[in-house]
Order: sequence, then C-alpha cells, then structure tokens
Amino acid sequence: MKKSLPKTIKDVEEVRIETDLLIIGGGNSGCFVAIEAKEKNPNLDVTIMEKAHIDRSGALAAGMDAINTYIGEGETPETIVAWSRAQVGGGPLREDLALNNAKILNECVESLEKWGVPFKKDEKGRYKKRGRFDISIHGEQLKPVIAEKTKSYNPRILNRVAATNLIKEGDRVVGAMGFGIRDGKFYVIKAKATVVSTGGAAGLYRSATNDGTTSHHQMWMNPFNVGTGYAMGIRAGAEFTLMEQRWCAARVKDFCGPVDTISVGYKAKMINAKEELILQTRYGHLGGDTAPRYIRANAPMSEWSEGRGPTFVDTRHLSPEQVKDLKIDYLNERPTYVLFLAARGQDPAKEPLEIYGSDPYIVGGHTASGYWVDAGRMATIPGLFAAGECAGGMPNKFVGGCAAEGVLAARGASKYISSVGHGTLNEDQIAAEKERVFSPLLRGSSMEAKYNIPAGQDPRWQYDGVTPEEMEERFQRLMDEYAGGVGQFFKFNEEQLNYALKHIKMMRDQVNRLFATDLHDLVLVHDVIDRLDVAEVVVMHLRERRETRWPGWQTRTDYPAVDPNLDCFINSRKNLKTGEIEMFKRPYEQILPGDRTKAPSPIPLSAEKA
Amino acid sequence: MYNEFFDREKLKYCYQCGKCSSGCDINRIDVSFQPHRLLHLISIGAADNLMEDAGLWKCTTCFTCSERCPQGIKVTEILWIARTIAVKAGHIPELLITQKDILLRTGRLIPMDNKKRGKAGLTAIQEESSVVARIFEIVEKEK
Amino acid sequence: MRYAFYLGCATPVKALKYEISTRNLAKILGIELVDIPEFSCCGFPVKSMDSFAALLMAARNLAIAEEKGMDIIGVCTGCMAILSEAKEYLEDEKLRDKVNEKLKAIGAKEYTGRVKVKHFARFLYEDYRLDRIRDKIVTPLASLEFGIHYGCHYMKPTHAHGHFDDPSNPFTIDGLINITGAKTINYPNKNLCCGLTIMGTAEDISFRLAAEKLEYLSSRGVDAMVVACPSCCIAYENNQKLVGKRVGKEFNLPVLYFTQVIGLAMGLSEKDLGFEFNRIKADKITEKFK
Amino acid sequence: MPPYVVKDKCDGCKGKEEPLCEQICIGDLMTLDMNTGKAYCRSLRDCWDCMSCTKICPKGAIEQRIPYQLGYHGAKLIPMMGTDSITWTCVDINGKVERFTYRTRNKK
Amino acid sequence: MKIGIYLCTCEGEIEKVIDIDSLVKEASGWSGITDVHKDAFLCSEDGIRKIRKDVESSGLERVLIAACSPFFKMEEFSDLGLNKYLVERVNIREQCSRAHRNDPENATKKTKAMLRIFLEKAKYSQPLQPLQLPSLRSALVIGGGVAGINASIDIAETGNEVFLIEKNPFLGGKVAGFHKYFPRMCPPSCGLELMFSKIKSNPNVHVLTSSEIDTISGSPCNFEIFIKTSPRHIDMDKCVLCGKCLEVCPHNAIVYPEGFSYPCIPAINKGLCAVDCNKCVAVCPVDAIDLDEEGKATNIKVGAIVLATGWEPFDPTPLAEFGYGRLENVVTNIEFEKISKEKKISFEEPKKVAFIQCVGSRDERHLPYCSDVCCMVSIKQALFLKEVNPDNEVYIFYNDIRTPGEYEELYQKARRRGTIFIKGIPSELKQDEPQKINFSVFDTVAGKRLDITTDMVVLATGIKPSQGTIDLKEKIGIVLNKNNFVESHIQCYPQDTQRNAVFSAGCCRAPMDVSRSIESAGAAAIKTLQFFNNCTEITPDNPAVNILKCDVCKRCIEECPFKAYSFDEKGFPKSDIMKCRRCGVCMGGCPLAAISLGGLSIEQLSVMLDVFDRSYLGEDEPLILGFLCKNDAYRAVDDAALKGITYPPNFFGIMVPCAGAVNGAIIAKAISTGIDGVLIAGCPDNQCHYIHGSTLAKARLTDISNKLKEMYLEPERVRFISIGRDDPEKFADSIEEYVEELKKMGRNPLRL
Repeated sequence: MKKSLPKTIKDVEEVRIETDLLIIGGGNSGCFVAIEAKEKNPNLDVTIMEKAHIDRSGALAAGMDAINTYIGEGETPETIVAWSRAQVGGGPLREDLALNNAKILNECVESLEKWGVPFKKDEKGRYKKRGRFDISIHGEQLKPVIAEKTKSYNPRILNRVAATNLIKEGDRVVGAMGFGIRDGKFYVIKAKATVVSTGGAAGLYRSATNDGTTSHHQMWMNPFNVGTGYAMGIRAGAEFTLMEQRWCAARVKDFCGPVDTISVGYKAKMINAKEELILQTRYGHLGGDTAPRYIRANAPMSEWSEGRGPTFVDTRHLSPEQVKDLKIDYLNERPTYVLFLAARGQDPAKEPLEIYGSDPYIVGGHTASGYWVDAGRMATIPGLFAAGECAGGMPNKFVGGCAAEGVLAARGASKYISSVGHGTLNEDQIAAEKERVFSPLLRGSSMEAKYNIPAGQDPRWQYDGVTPEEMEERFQRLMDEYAGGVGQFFKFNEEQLNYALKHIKMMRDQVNRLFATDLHDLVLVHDVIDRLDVAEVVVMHLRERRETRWPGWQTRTDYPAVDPNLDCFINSRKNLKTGEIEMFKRPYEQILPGDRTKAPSPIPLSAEKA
Repeated sequence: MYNEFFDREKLKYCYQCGKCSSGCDINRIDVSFQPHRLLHLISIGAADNLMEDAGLWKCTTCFTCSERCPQGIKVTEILWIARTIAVKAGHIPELLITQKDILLRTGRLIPMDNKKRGKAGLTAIQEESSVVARIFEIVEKEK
Repeated sequence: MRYAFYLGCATPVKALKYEISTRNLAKILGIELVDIPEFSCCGFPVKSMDSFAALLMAARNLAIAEEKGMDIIGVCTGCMAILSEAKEYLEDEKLRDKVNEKLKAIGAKEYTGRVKVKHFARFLYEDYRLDRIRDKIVTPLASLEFGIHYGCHYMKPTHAHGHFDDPSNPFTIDGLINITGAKTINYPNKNLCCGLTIMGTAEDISFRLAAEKLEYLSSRGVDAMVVACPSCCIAYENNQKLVGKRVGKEFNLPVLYFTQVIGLAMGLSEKDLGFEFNRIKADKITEKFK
Repeated sequence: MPPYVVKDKCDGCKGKEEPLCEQICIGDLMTLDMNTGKAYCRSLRDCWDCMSCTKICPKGAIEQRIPYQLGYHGAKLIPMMGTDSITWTCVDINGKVERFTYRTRNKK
Repeated sequence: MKIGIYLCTCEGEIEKVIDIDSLVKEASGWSGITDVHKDAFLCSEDGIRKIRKDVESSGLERVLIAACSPFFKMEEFSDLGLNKYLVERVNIREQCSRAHRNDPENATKKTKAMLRIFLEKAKYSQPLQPLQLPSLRSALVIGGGVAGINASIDIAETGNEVFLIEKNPFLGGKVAGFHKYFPRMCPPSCGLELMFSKIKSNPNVHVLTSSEIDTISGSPCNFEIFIKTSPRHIDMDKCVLCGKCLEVCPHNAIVYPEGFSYPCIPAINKGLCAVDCNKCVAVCPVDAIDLDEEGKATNIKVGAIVLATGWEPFDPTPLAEFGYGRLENVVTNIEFEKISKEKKISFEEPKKVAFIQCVGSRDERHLPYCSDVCCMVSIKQALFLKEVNPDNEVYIFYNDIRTPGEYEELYQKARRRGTIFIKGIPSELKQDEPQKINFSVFDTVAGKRLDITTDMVVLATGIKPSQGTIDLKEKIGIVLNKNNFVESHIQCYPQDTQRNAVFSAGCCRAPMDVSRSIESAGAAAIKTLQFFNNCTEITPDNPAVNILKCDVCKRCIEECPFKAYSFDEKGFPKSDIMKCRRCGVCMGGCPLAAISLGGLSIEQLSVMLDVFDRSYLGEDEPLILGFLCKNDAYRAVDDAALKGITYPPNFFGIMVPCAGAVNGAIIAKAISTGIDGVLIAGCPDNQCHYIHGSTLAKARLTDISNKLKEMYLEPERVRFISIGRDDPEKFADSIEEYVEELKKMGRNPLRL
C-alpha cells in the first residue's frame, strides 16, 4: 500500500542511523567510493543514500557506449592531463588533482571489465580505441554491474532516500539529512565522514527541445541530477570553483543526444548549410577537429546565429556496417536515439545528422565546476568530501575519471575517519530541517481539505500555491533568456545577469509557497529549490568573470576578449551570516611544463612503426 | 443461431437418471413424451428421427426438468433448439406458420385492437409492425 | 419511480382487466409506468423458429429501455422470462457484440447490459416491499381464500431470474395476497403448468393440464384462482368452458389477477380493476366489499 | 519521452506493492494504480527515456515512444533481455525492421 | 580444471550408430580435458572402478558420463569418488544412438554438440553437501475417526510418539454413530473397541479430545503446534459413570458416552447449560463436575503430520423437490442409521421404504463427484430392513449401482432378499396423506411411469469434506482441490499432500468407506515412517536467490506452488529447504534471472547456450532447443527411444525439473543467439507434479511469443507442448511437424 501523507509535522516518522562513511548519491563515483572503502576496510560501516535505485541511477542509468578517458599504449598520465588542459583552452585547472586521478585511472577502468562489462577489442586484443583517449564498450549493463559489485561488499543501501542538507557541528560536517521517497520518513544520518557524489546539475536552463508537453526532459544529462550536492554545499558554506564553466555541448538536434559518438567515433565532420567543414574553415588556427571542446561545442550555434544553419555532422561516408555499429553504440548509451532516427525515417548513410547546442549544464566531471577540494577530495569544510562531478577543478573526467575520483575520495575519507570520532547532532538544526523538508507536503495536504475540486480535474493547478512544475518552468525560462541559454546562443551581459539574479532572489522568496500533494511531488519541490541555489551561484560566477575565456561555455557580449588578469580560479563561498555569496580569486598553478593550449602528441610506438 | 453459444458440452454429461421425465407433467399425461429420451437421442446424434416426433411440440417449456437436472443440463433450452432444427428441416406445425405470418405482418403475436382498447378506456398503442420482419430479414441473410 | 412498462402481445388485447388494474394500482402506489410505443414482441413465439431471431427481438427491447434510461416492469411472465434469459445470454461479450452489430443493421440502439427486468409482482415484493403495501390497505380481504397460480416463467428458469422465489414451493405472490388479509392455500399441483403454450400443438394435453388445476381448486372451494400472467389467465378463464367440456365437467371458478385482488383491498372500484372483463363473474367476492 | 504501459500485459509484478518498473525508474515516475493493480507513468513529461523500465519489465508490457513534437508516430524500439545478451528490434515509420544483438556481460 | 569424459558404447549398441572413436579423438583435443575414455560397458564394476581410479589418480574435478539416460543406472554412477553434483550424465543413447539410429552421421554430430554443452555445464556446477537434519520421531494426527485412530496406532506401534487430537469429546468419528458397517455388517463397537484398547495400552499415543489446532509453525522434521483444548467440565479420574448428571440435566447438556466410547467419560456442553442451574454439580456423588473449568493450551513438537479430518454428510435441504425437512418420513441415510440403531421406528410390521440414490452427489450444483459409499450404504440398510422383516418392501431408485470388487456380493444378496432396484430418479416428493410419501418416477428401463406411495423415503446423501479440513488449509499450508478435498497426486502419491511431511488419511482426501479409510491410514502411517527415516539427509539443492541481482519484486513468493518462500533477515526472498520441492518454478519466473537451483543454475543454462554449435547439422538445418520436464516429457523421450521411435536430430533436449523452471531470459538468449526454435515440454496441466508449473510455463511462453510477434519474428518459434509420460508418439510427431514448420519459416534471422 502507498504511504498515507502526514497532516502535521509530528506525523513524520524519524529514522536515525549512525555510520562511519556516508555516501550521498549511489551513481558511478558513489559506488566506487563504497567499493574502495569496503575493499580497504571491510569492517567500515558504509551507508549509501540514493534518490533512485542504485541498479540504475545517475548519469549511467541508460548505459554507456564508451570510456572517454583511458591511457592506452603510447600515453602517460602526463599526456592525458596535458591533453585535458588543452581541451579547456589551457585552463585554469587543478593539475595536481588531474595527475593523481590519472595515476589510478586505468585500474578503475580495467576493473569494470573484470566485473563483467564487455569492452570492444581491436585485432591485437587491446581495448578498441575510438579517439585518442576514448575506448568503446558495450555498457548497456554498466550501472547494474557496478551496483552488483557494490552490493557484494554489503554496505547499507538506502534506495529512494533523497538528501536535503548536511548536518554541521561548528564548521565540521557530521552527516546529512533527507527524506524517504517511498516511506515518507525523515532520515537523520550521523557520519564520521560524508561524501557528496550526487552528480552534476541538469535542468538549470530550459532545453531547446523542451516543448512542455511530453518532451520536457528531452535533454542530454540525466534530468534527475539536479545539483543537490552543490546546493547542500553552498548552503553549508563550502567553497566552490569555476561554477561559470558551463558545459554547453553540440548535441543531436531535437533529441539532445551525445555527438562525440559520431564525430569522434566515426570521424564525421561538422558541416553547415553550405556544406562547409565548419571546424576546418573557421577554427583551423585552433586545430580544426582537435580544437578545444568549447570551440567544438559552440561552433554549430555560432553558425546558426550567423545565419549558416542548419548544421550537421556528416555521416554520409559511413558504410552500412558502420551505421549498424553507430546505432549499437547509441543503444548502449541513449537507446531511444535509434528510435528517434526511426521516427524520422532517417538513414545516417544517406542524410547527415543535424546538430545543435544543448542547454548548459554544471557538470564537474566534464568541465571543472564544483567543490574546491584538496588532494584527498576533502572540501573546505572538514568531514565533507566530493567525488565525481561534484569535485571541482578538474575537467574531462567522464566515466573513468569519475570512478577514479570515487576511489580517491574514499581513500581521503577513510584516512580522515581513522583520525576522528562521531560528532554530536544539533537537534535545533535537525528540527528546523525537518520543518523545511516537509512543510510543502503539509501545505499540500491542508489544501486538499481546503478546496473542493470536481472529479476528473487535476486539483494541483487550482490550489492556492505554487506547484514545483510551475516554478521550474518559470526559472528555466529566466535562465535561458537572461543567463545565456541555448535560446540566446549562450550569450549574455552584465545587465541580463543582474536581471536574472533579481528574479532568482524573488523566486527564492516564493519557495515557501511551493506545495506537494504526494512524496513524488515533494521530490520535485526540493529539486527546484536546490536548482535555485545552484543557479544563483552560477550566475554570480558568470558575472564575476568579466571576459570571454571559453566562448560558448561562457560568452560575454560585453567583454568579448580574454583578460590575462583573469587567468585564475574564480571561487565563491556563501557567507552563512549575511547569506550573501562572496566571490574571490585563487591563483592557477602550472605543474606540467609546456604550451598549455597544445596537447602533446603521443609517444610514437616502435610496434606501430614496424 | 446462438446455440453456438449454448453449452452443448453439458448434454454429453446426461447419465439418463430420468429425473426429467419423472418430474414432467406432460409425461404423466402422455407417457410417449420423454425428455430423457430426447436428450439421449440428441447426444448420440440420432436427432433426425426426432424431427417428425410430435413430442418436440408437446413441451410447455415449464422448465421443471431444467431446474432439477443433477447435471445442470438446460433440458428446455435443448428442446427449444431441437425445435428450431426441426423447423429448418421443414417440419413446421401449422400454428407456427400462422404465428410467424402474423408476427411478420404486425410485429406482435396478437394483433393490436385499439377499438377494443378504446371502449375499455385504454389509450391506443401504435405498433412497431415492421420490426420482426426486419429481424428475420437479417437472420435469413446470415445463412 | 419511473419504469418502462412492457405490456407484451397478449395483455393489451386479451387481458384488459390486467392492464387496467395494473395501471390503476401503480397509480395509487405512486409508481410511474411509462408506455414505450417502440417495444415489440419479446421473442418468445419466435424462439421455436429461430433462437437467434428471438434473442435479437429481446435484445432490441432491452436496448430501447436502456436507451431511455429506465428499467423494465412487465406483467406477462413469459415476456419477463424471455427478456431475463436474453439478459443472461448477453452477459457473454462475444455474443453481445454479434447481437449489437445486427441491432445496428436494423437501426436499433446497442445494448450494453445495464437494464433490469422485473415482473410487476416481483417488483412489488422485492423493491416496493410488503410493509409499504400494507400501509395502503383500506379494506382488508379477510374471509377470502385464494389459490395462487404462479405460472412457470414467473420464477423459472431460476438462473435467469437470479434465483428469485422458490420454484418447488413459491411464496412471493402468496405474500402479496396475504398482505390484503386474504388467505391463500398451499395445494399439491400448485406448480402445475397452465399448458397454454402447447394449446396449438397438443391441445388435448394442454386442456388436461388446465383441467387438473381447475378441478382441484374447485374442489377446494376457493373464492378464486389468482394469476399473474395473461397466458395462464387465457388457459384457465377464457378456455374454462372448453376445458370443462373436454373432461366432462362444469367449472365456475373465477380467475383474478393479483393486481385486481390487491387493488380491491386498496379500495379501488370494480371499474378501476376491470372486473367487468371477468368472464367468470367474481360477484361473490365483489358483493362482500360493496 | 514517455513510457506507455500496455494494460492487458502488465500484471503489476504480482507483488501487490512495488512493481519492478517503479523500483527501477530513476525519476520515480512509474507507479502502481492501486485500483487496477497495473503500473502507469505518473508524469509523461518527466521521463528521460533511459528505458530501464522497458528493459526490466518481465511481461514486455512497456513501450517507449518519441514525443510527437520531435519524431513521427509509429516507430518502435523493443529490447529483449537475455541472461547476458540483449536483442533490440527497431521498426521505423516506413516499416523497415532492424535488429541488433550483442553481449551485455562477459562470461564469468 | 581437470575433467574426464567417459563414453560408453553400451556393448556396441551405441557405437553401431555413433562414431565414438572420432569423438574420443575430438574431445581429447578440448581444453581442460585430462582424460577421455571409451568403455564397452561403463556401468559394469570394471567400468566404475576405472572411473574411480582416474578420479583418484589424476584428481578429476568433473566427470562426464556419456551413456544412457540419467534415469538408468543411477545407483551405479551415484558414487564415483567425487561429489555427485560434479558428475554430468550425457544421454547419448536414448537421445542420439537410439533416437537417430536411421541417421548415424547426424547422430554423431549431435552427440559431439551434446558433449560440448554438458562439458560446459559441468565446468560451472557446484558440489553440494547434504545437511544432517534428523526429523523428530513424533507425529501429529488430526482427527479421531477410524482413519486417524488407525494411523495413530500404526505409527505408535512402530515405536514412535503420536499425538492424536479430536475436536469432539469422544474418539470414533462418524462411524461410532453408525448402526452397522459393511461389508461384514458388524456394529462399530466391535471394531472400535479393539482399536481403543490398542490406544489405551500404548504409551506412545497421547489422545487429546475436545481439542483443536490453534497454530502450526516450524517446518517439516520440526513442527511446533499449539493446541486449544476446551473444558470437559467432568474430571476423568473422579467420574464413576453413575449417570446421575444425565438424569437431572434439564437442558440435555450432558454428552453421555456409549459403552465402548473412548474416553468413556461424559462431557458437558456448557453452551446448552442455563446460568447457575448447577443441578448436575449438586447430584454428582464424587463431585467430578466443575462447571468453571477453563480450557487449556498445549504446545507440542512433531516431525510430521497426518490429516484425518474426515467428512460431513451432505445436507439435502437445497434440493427442495425432495421436501427434506418439509415432509414427514423423508430422512437421510445418516438419520436412518440412527433410526435403525436406536430402533426409533420399528420395522417389525412391514413397511414400504424407498431409497433415492445420488442425492446431492454426481450433481454439478452440489457434489459434482460420486460419494463412493452411498450405494453400499443403501444396500446395507435395505438388507437391514429385510432382516428385521422380510416383508418390508424396499425400493432403491438409482442412476448406476456402484459396488466395486466383492461388494457385488452384497448387491446380489440385496436383490436375492427381494430389494427392488429401479433405474430412474424421482423428481418430486409429495405428501398427499399424512405419514405417507407419494411420488411418481419414470422407470427408464421399462420406459414406464410408476406412481409410488411409501411409508418412508431415505435420501442417500453423499460425503462432503469436513469444515475442519477447510479450516486447516491456511494453518498447515496444504492445497485443497476444487471440491475441498486434500489435493494430492492421486495416482502415484495419494497419501502425500502438496506439503512435505504432511500426509492424509481417510475421507479428507476423497470419499471412502471404513475399510478403505483404514487402508489409507496404514499407507499414511508408512509414509510418515519413511519420512522419519529418509529425511535425516537433506541436500541443499533448493533454489538460491542471488541477492546482488534481486530487487524483491516478490514474484517468487507469489508463484511458488508450495509457499516455500519467505523473507530472510535482510529482507530478500529465501526458499525453505524443507518446504521446497525443487521444482524451480521460481527460477523460471524471476524477472531478473536471479534464482538458481542447486543442480541447475541460470548461469549454467546461459553458458550452455554460449558453446552450443548453432550449425552442428549444417547451416540450413533448423535447430530446436528443448527443455524437458523431468517427470513426464524427459521420460517420454526416453521411452520413444526404447520403443524404437525416431525423430529428427534437429531436436536437442535439456532436462529441467519442471516446465515452469525455464526462465524467459534463457529463452530470449536462445532466440537472440540464433536458435531457430525453443520447445518447452511439460506435463498436461492437471497432471503437473508441481500444481501450476506447466500452466505458468505456458503463460510465460505466451508472453515471449507475443514479444516475438512485436519483433516481427514468428511467434511460433517458441512453443509449449504437454506430453504425458506415456505418450512418446505424440512427442516424436510434434518434433517432426515442428521441424517442418521451422523449415518453412526459414532460419532465425538472428542467427549470425
């Protein structure tokens, strides 16, 4: 039977758990945290708090067709970091983090194969390369495999529990709180160390493919990754970096599916309406096909804005076998793209595939946004660690890198745990949070009594309050129009950002009008609240970087050029007294010598030569 | 024909206990009418001999046998179906021919007499005369 | 209380006293019986010629009532049995679809299975309920004694009638009559069939059947036989002389409809109850209540 | 991209509580209609088309469709899950059928 | 891993068809094979010795026996010096050399394919060690009628403890109330007295009267049972049977024993007492009466349970036409027993009595079955009437007189004594004059109608399952059939219920007379003893749930035919090793393929498919993978071979415990990887040894063929056939036509 809703806050049952290591978010990196921690110390009490079900949660839910970072023959940790640096136009990035990630990258990737994920092999029996650091896999079962491995270590897994806030004692994090999406209980989990691995933030901007009715979530990143991990950190006063480095990507038009699969995997070139090779003709000086990611991402949109749209990746050279492989790749990552092609009756070998810009995401596994962490992945608040997309400073992690991040965070956390005991809980803080979390539900249930809605009508649109859907749509539109969404070709200026900030604040004053009529609703409510908090910081960062360093990811019409003085990290922290977001800079430290904008070519292999 | 929907299976279960005949008032008056025998003949597929059998037309359809059959055989229904088969085979009692004729013409078994009703102070009734004819048309087309 | 009034073929021509008494009784009981001109023969006579045609006819009538949004009340047990039976058959969707498609072809409405079918007596007993009738009794008929003839199709086949009443020992109409204060007798051949259905095909048997009951009830000296079906009435009243001749006896047994008896107890006039149409005069009875 | 539950196939996973599609859905969108005992998607607009529900449904009762705004009607994509293999059948709007079969797990 | 393959030529028979030598050569090339050996007579002592030697010397970890069907020579191959779950039997005789004797070339090819597959299976098999869980050597017998009493005696007299519980105050059940019972026509007292004395004298029997089961927990070998005993209100030790209480009681609340009753102490039915009447208490000379006595609860532990909950007489009131309860002198046969016993009515001066058979029985509206005893009962009672006075006129109106075996004698006797048997059942009884019953009946033999008037009509009412049986259904977890008798595999294991260690005796399983009840009681007792002895070793080959995969959808719990599933401490489903019958229906149903049987895991089936050579007959030959249920289909296939029936080598059979054990994911993989047809052969529905195993299999297969349809593949590629154990012809034919159809369909487009 479904849970009956609470009428008063007292009706809400409370669950208290004490654990050594709390992992918030059981996606790819979250699972790796658990596995590594248990591997090293089976007696460690590990708890995973997962909003969905770890069998299929996070960005890997639909599967994966490739591991984008693997150090194959002829490469070294250094070359991949240098390549990654070049991919983001020379940084800034945390080379220290990148290097110790790269050192353990391969073992993480290889373990996936050991656990049962089929990797494609080349004729020599090596992993089949698709790009320089890209290898192909049959990752349909990727997440289930990781989940099964995790379960085999028997950690405490709380599926369908959504985290809402961290518990603080002084300036240490001593656990987290959340609510059960199925049981409607309030969870208070006391932990010696807490790892945040909730993935990035999708749905900050309106998707270009969002037509309201049934395509609201037609986007590239998992729309249920709403940035709760960032939001909780922001609210707890943690330091964040490079939140202005938005991931705006070239995506298959009208479907918003990945494009690397085609452009990297099948060497399909970007062309415009005039059938010009976009990258070669316009960005040759930046390396053409190997130009930095943001360039490749922005290219189609600038073609459109300059009237040369539509834009395509040219697949017309593909053989039938290649088309079939291409489709299999998609079936492994975003199966419905194949359905999409079928629904368009389109054969890639005959017509090129149209591409377009995606809505911007904050995903620290791709760009370098996220928590400011130390080598052990501990955030600026003791007891709090960040893994995967949450950890900032290091771009281009993707599946493999995020897994490695998990391992590193686990090591950092374990070390920390051995040095501390349990904190003590501040009951006032807990009571307040419980109130904050469940009040929308109480508002909802009170309204059910208040209004008499004729049968057959959705009551939610008639209640005197705000539904999460309404606010989400309002807010995504705001961001799209005033903070450089795809609708604005990613462009914005100071005034627009100020307007956005003003309205974000207004909406945040309205969140106490949000109501939920069931537990699912309640999730939506907190999703939109978290998104607001993240969006505010993002906009602050965008404003602070008064230059255009990564056109597309961050294009300022009022400061179109690169400003050498801003070759540094822009960081922020919420002042918990004033509630203001405080901005400040940190210097960039180059470790690997050489031209930051150029990726070194791989060491030629004698074997290959012969 | 909706005897295709009628559970003929049951018929096979008749174990000739004779309860139908025992309880039959027609049988009491005219012993030649024996429901259990009709069932038997039909179930062994010797129904043809029944066609001429006047017995078919002696049943008042009082349902007593159906009610009491331990095997739940709808004896009366079966008899009714047997009749329709006989009719199709052309063994139609006079009465039926006239009845059918009236029905086709007037849509009812007993023609309306509004004059009489008038005298009795009852309102006249407009009869739906063509219905039965239309229905028969349809059904004939079936075959 | 609005109901589609299903008269059938016999009643409006051959059983005027039944119709009249029913209408007037319904009036004082506050039951609205709506005439539906579109109704046609229930299908009973056709059942021996073509069972599917019969079903169609029944279904059509049901569909009409359903479309008018009224349940059916009837006075002829034969019609009620056939309609109820059809209802039961039409619970089978495959069959119902087949039937509806044909109904469409003759431009009739489709039947979805919602309409209820009840004999007026059953309605009074089950839905209107005895106590409410009792309240309306003005002249109790104590001192009268009747023999009830139910008519086979009144409760048989029981599955079609939802197992209403008890075929081997029926009691509901007795109940209705006893309410008026009159006595009813329980007699051996109470369940005997009137035999009318085979009058045309096996007249002799038919008459003998009728005779048996007439003989017995006469010998018991009841004031009248009470019936609930025009056909039965034809068998016992209209044919009384013929039947008598066939068995070499003189019968003089009044045959009343239950509606007439109840009406009488409720103070309706003889005219309102169509006593004038009683072929065997029931004066002995009416005298008492002058 | 909404999942549609085919009523006469779905058996609510017999468990009378949380059918597999409800357990697995990353968006908490699939749920059980307590009256019919059958699963349904509570918010079509919010589906991310990961097809987890479609894959896990033991009765093959869930269909994925492209939102009409984006793709035309009539295309089908049907997964069939083996113990360590998957077979996809894709039918496009012109009725062209394509099949894809491959391993999803290494042999232990 | 070291594996040995042993091919038997079966003294040349197999080799006549199959080129064993080539296979030996071939197989020795395969990886992991340390030993390939050909033997003319593998099951001979030498053969076995050879294998055992190899196992020991070269330390074989797996052994493949390629010989006859695993159903032959089980003993011989049971102990080869390594865990028997590591020995794989490959049925190359019945399924190859005999089945394809007309096609040696392909038979050899198929044999090779089989070897590969079962080799792979063997690689993945796990050793299983039997657990020691001895059963308590005590039994609970529920119901103190003849069946229960005799079961108790038989179990007790073989030295085991028995708890016999009866809800009435006295043992003896219905029989105690009879006048006489056939065929010997002795009074119940003589038989019962003997039984009671055995009970009294045997310390192993503990009798609890006025008692009922409260709850049953635990599982076979070790049930824990709580028993409620309602007060007797009379102290068994004090009472001297003076009978005073009986005399004074104004509300006949005293249930007084008969001479032979056990326990021979009255009981007080307090329900009938008037508040503080206390007359009996006052009058009792030994003050044995305590009206305030409380009921008590007892808690016992037993290893097995015998159900003997008996029967109830059918109440003929619903057959209103017979006027039971309405007409005088219409009685049931049970009542007639009382009448004749207590001489309520004297039949000294001649009377006319009619018996009507099959009242309620063989009546689809009441008891759709034959109540088995009524014919004999009426005959018995007829004889009684003739005995009292030969001039009593006795009529028996019947459908069919059923007097199996020697009972025919009594039938003849009854006829000899002048009982009149008339085939024809009256339809309605009337009472035209008081005390007399008159009815007319159609004599279907004479084709005549008889009008009869009698002094008494006895309705031969039938036997219906007791309410007690129905009440226990949930408590014990047994299955009842559609008529509420205890479900069992009536043909082979009549005494077994659908639950392990629970057996049935007497009328709770089917209508039967006293002597057959006693027989079945004996059988149930034997079953119980067997259980005590056999269940000392249990192999943990019951299905295990892979909790890494399981999402707790509870389907296994819902579908398990024996309700063997419950949740473990971590909230995952777990099958009870004792309740489980190893049918694998759960394994077949698990949507996540997370359940595996000890002897046959999902993984094994999966890898078997991996090595299955799709074209062992060449590219164009269709390939049928068959899953054969072990109880019927597989045997039928063996029989086919024995009877010399051949079928195309395109068919390839794997044994499964039940059709219901085949998981959709396996079938999906088979089809996905190019096998042209998948066939599941199970028992005919109503004969499934696991209740609804084959029914479920059929349903699941339908789901898959619907899916194939959607996938624009031929839904006929998967199919279910039900094959009785004795129907090899049907099997062969269906394979023939299946192959033909597949040829028409053309090859599976998914074949690579």
